[in-house]
Amino acid sequence: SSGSPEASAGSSAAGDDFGLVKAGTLTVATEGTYRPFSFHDDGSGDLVGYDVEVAEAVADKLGLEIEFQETQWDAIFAGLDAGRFDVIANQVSINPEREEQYLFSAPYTVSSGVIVVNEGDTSISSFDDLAGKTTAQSLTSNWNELATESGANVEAVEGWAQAVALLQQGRVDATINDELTYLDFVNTNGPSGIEVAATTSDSSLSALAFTKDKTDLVAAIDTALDELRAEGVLAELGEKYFGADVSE
Amino acid sequence: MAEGWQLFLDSFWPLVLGGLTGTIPLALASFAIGLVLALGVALMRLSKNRVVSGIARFYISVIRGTPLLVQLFVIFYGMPSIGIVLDPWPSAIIAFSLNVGGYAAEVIRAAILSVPKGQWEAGYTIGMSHGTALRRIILPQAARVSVPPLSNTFISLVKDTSLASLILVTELFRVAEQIAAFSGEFMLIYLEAALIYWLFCLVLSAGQGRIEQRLDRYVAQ
Amino acid sequence: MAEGWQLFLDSFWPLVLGGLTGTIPLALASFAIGLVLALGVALMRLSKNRVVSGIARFYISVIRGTPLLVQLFVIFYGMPSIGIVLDPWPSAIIAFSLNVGGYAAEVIRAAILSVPKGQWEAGYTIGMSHGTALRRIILPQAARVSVPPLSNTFISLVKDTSLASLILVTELFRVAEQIAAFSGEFMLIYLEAALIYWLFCLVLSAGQGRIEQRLDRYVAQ
Amino acid sequence: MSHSDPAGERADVPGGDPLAPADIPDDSVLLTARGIRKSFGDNEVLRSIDLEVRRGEVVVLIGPSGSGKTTVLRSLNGLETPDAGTIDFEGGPSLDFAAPIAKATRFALRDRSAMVFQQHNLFPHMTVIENVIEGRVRVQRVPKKQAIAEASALLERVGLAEKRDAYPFELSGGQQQRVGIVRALALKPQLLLFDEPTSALDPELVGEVLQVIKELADEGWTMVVVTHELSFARQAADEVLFMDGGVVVERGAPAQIFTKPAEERTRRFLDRILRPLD
Amino acid sequence: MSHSDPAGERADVPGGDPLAPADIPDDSVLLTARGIRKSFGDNEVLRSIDLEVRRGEVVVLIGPSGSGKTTVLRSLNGLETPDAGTIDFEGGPSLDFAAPIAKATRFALRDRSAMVFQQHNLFPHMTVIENVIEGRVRVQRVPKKQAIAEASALLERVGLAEKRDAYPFELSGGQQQRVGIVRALALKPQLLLFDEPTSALDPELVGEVLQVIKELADEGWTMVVVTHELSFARQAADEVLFMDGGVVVERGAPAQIFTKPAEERTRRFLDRILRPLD
Ligand SMILES: Nc1ncnc2c1ncn2[C@@H]1O[C@H](COP(=O)(O)OP(=O)(O)OP(=O)(O)O)[C@@H](O)[C@H]1O
Ligand SMILES: Nc1ncnc2c1ncn2[C@@H]1O[C@H](COP(=O)(O)OP(=O)(O)OP(=O)(O)O)[C@@H](O)[C@H]1O
Ligand SMILES: [Mg+2]
Ligand SMILES: [Mg+2]
Repeated sequence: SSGSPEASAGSSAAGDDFGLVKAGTLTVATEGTYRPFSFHDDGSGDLVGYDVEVAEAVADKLGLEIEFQETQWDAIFAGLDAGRFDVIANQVSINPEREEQYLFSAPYTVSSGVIVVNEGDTSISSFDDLAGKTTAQSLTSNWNELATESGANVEAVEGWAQAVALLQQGRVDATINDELTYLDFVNTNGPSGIEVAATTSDSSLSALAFTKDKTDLVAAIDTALDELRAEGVLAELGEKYFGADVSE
Repeated sequence: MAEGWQLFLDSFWPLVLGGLTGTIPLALASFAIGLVLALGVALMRLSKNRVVSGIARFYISVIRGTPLLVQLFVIFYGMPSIGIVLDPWPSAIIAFSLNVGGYAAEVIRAAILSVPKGQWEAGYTIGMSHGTALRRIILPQAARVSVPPLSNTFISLVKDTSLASLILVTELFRVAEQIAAFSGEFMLIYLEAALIYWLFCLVLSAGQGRIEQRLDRYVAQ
Repeated sequence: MAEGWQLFLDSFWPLVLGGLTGTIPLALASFAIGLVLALGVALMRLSKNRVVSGIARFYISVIRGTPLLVQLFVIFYGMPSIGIVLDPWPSAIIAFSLNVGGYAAEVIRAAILSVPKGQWEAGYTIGMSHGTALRRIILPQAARVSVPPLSNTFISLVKDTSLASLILVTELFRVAEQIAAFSGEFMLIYLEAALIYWLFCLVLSAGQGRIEQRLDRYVAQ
Repeated sequence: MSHSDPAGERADVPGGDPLAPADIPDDSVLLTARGIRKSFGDNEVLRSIDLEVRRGEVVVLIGPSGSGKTTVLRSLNGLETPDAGTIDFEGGPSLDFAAPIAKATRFALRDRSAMVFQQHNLFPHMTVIENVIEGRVRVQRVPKKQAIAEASALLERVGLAEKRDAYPFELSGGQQQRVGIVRALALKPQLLLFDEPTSALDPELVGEVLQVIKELADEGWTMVVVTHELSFARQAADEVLFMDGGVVVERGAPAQIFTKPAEERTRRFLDRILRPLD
Repeated sequence: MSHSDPAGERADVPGGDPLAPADIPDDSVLLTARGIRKSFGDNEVLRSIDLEVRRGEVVVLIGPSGSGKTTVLRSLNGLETPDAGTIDFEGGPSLDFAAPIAKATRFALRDRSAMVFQQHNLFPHMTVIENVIEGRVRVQRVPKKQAIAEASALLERVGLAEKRDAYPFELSGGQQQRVGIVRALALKPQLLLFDEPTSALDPELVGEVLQVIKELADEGWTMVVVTHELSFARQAADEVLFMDGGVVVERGAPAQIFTKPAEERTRRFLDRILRPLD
């Protein structure tokens, strides 16, 4: 649904230049099970979420159709390598290891990690306190590394929901995740007997991820992101999903 | 609990739909193709030619010796590296067919061996070739023997198709994951999914009964 | 490619170790317990008492009709809600044992039925009770028949244990996931894992052969 | 303690012929069956069978397939439970099938007799000697040493001494059937039941088995034999019963039955067997 | 076109007895087998067997179990491939087992003869009529209508007309065996091979089957019969061969073999069968 003429002009060019999986279409990989970034409206409805809408806005800017491919995180990078997607929009946070293998767009989410514990658990008030404690992390998230660095022994789980379950059942001491995830959870589920014990000092940056050969595409998308930021679109989306602008 | 119940009701139809549009067609297609494959492999396995039976043996051993998950990965994410890019559904059908081919081959082989040697000879003595005897005499009898084990293979397949979500096929379990991720009630949703899988299996078993009856018309009750 | 090869080598031992400390012990323990369970269920299933056989029937149908993944989840994440909190390993062993109990029960039942009725009567006529005849005459013969199908059950179990990673048990596949997540080389690592699963299965099949030989001493070759 | 098992003792008389029956053949009535009825579904297989067997007597049952011969034997051995009628063993047990039978009573019935099947039904996973001592050791709780001694003597006597450690599949049909007989003898029952013991054998092997059975008859064993070997019946039987359609059509001494049967049905049956081609 | 199948034509002579052989019994030599040898592993089962069968002749093979009788029949029917020797059918084919046999030749051999097994080996998933026409339609490519007409006539003739649509399991052993014979006849072979066609039957059912075989003999069919029914051999055989240990020990007219066998082994074997108890 690209309205403006210059956009559609761009698209005709785009189709051939970016070496897209499917000419004229931006093929985006996302989990579809990572609320509130990428999930299905009331479970079985349309694919929505902050990352999803950001990707849609970007495609719109480039005058490209957009097509989402939903898959587990395990498969997401394999799929990107296999040339099945053009880009991953799933809160991929930038870290050195990944930068060796992949290209990143300008970050569109800036947030900090939080340690979530059961209410009234005073034994943890900082990341240092995690030493020797047990945390539940989804292996593939970058929070996993943070927990490990903090000296916690990590129980790997499928995702946030399982992590919270373990925490509430008292089988782990804490779980580290994105502040935004936590807020969304509390907003929808109401008081769940868990609270934030500490927040990371340095915040993490999430961006769209590409294979190394997609330099042109990344350049184009960075411009698009800047425009969206300037037009306040990213801020709107932030408000919509988090009640705050999270794009910087 | 009330809203849990509500969620259960709201999710039921989407899950069933995921089953009817994803799980069942995927399972049926893969099973049909897999059976043809399996028959071929079983016959190769029974061949007197060492090389031929060796190939079948190896194929079966690899299929049965490696996790289905990996087989899916190789076909969907691995083959592109040798230039073969298939869409999710074809990839899934190929992977599951190959898998069924490996498991069902052993079932069919056992069924063929279970037909008394005298039946082959009765066929030969009325002038039949090996092929004709196989087609007209042995396979019809082997079919009866292999229905129960094959229906087990099929039921396992129905559940295994949940792995297809890994390669972008949306079926019952994928839908369950989506709802679970949204609501956080993964326990409830997974149980509901299990219930629906179970219902599917009950229907299938009933089908098995029907087939056995039809094939049983020529054996003493 | 070179560093891919390096990664392959570096990962090999950790993966094998994951198999030896996770996969194999888990599979062995669950299989042993599961077999005992299965024997009981099979006998219940064969009971003339409608209720008893009905219970067995239902148990088998549920175990076989629902995804193993869900069975694991129910025991690990679900049971706490009724106050039972088990550690990962106990949960996994219980879940897999119950699962084996369902599948192996049908195998054992078929094996018992495959022993000629005359063997029961020969037992009775020398004064044996039903129980003694079962223990001394029928089961030893049923054992022989059930080795091949049971070893299939076991091989499936070995691969299914990869699901234990979902409830915090560290085994071969979990190790693979960790390495893959860290290196991003999913394809390579999963293939390597598959290779190791396959090697395990080859060893197990060899074991099956040995057992069959021992049991075959009393049948004409 | 099992040493006090009387049957056991008696057989241990040194020098006693191992083939000799535990029961003394004194012509007194051992078994009386009256009005035995049995139906499978609505197929009435036995319609009031009466049978009396004296100690040391050899009763032969003949009759067409499906006439109920096997069912009679199975009823006597407690493998089948008749719908009506009574079975009385002198010295017990005494069963009336009008009422349900207690488990203990059925076991008592089984202990009185031992059955030899058409298909030998040896235990394929046990050696010959293991087959023979199984019931003695596991059921009658006789010490293994003693059971083995007895079994060896019996095997010796039927010419299978050197096969004692062979598995059934290693034996010829005739040898298997002889082991089957020894397995029955080993239990020292009062009554031996044979169900077509030779009809699954190659013709040239029939002799060796019939010989053994005849010897047992001569030794004074009480037995009921279902067979189509009329020559055996002629030589060994004290009484022959011809069954058809679940009733005893005719009974009498072999000489009478085979030479001048009273019943037309008997005559036709004998003809079909003795002169199949005319 | 299958209509030009000569065998087919001949049998269609209106009013011709369906049991009559396609081959004219003119006493000329039909089959000559020379020096047939066969070993399974190092078990030498046939050691140079010679056999000559004339048109219309009935040859009966007798001998103890394991002597090689079945293997001889199987060799003649091409179910077993001898290690050495020759088999010549008048009018072909002619096989020398010194060299490997071409597939076509083996099929030609099979077409000349048809075998009736000890266990009838009917196809359980086909009705009686389907069993009988299967070879005729699938192999000899005779039109189904014609095959059914012929088959019905044959079934009629052996008294199984009303069983044409029954499945094998619904028949008695004797009926099954008769269908087995009809299935062989339907192919209009030149030679019929019977391997103990009655030894799996209840004794009172033996007669009905032997009757049919005897009729075929009288009609002039050429046949080789393995049997232990000496009464049949006596009445129907032109020549009797006694086999033991893979060789033909003795051959001759039934009268001679049964009354004054030249060989000790023959005598002992006959005794065991005729007088099992002494
Ligand atoms: N367990 C059973 N269930 C149903 N019917 C049975 C059963 N056992 C025997 N019959 C039927 O009872 C009838 C008599 O069987 P039985 O075996 O006693 O006859 P028989 O005289 O021993 O025949 P044969 O000479 O063939 O052994 C047959 O019609 C048989 O089909
Ligand atoms: N396929 C085979 N493999 C190995 N040995 C065989 C095979 N077929 C037959 N034999 C052996 O060949 C010998 C002769 O067998 P065959 O069946 O011809 O004897 P037979 O005279 O028909 O005996 P019976 O009267 O028991 O049928 C036997 O010792 C048998 O064990
Ligand atoms: Mg009987
Ligand atoms: Mg034979």
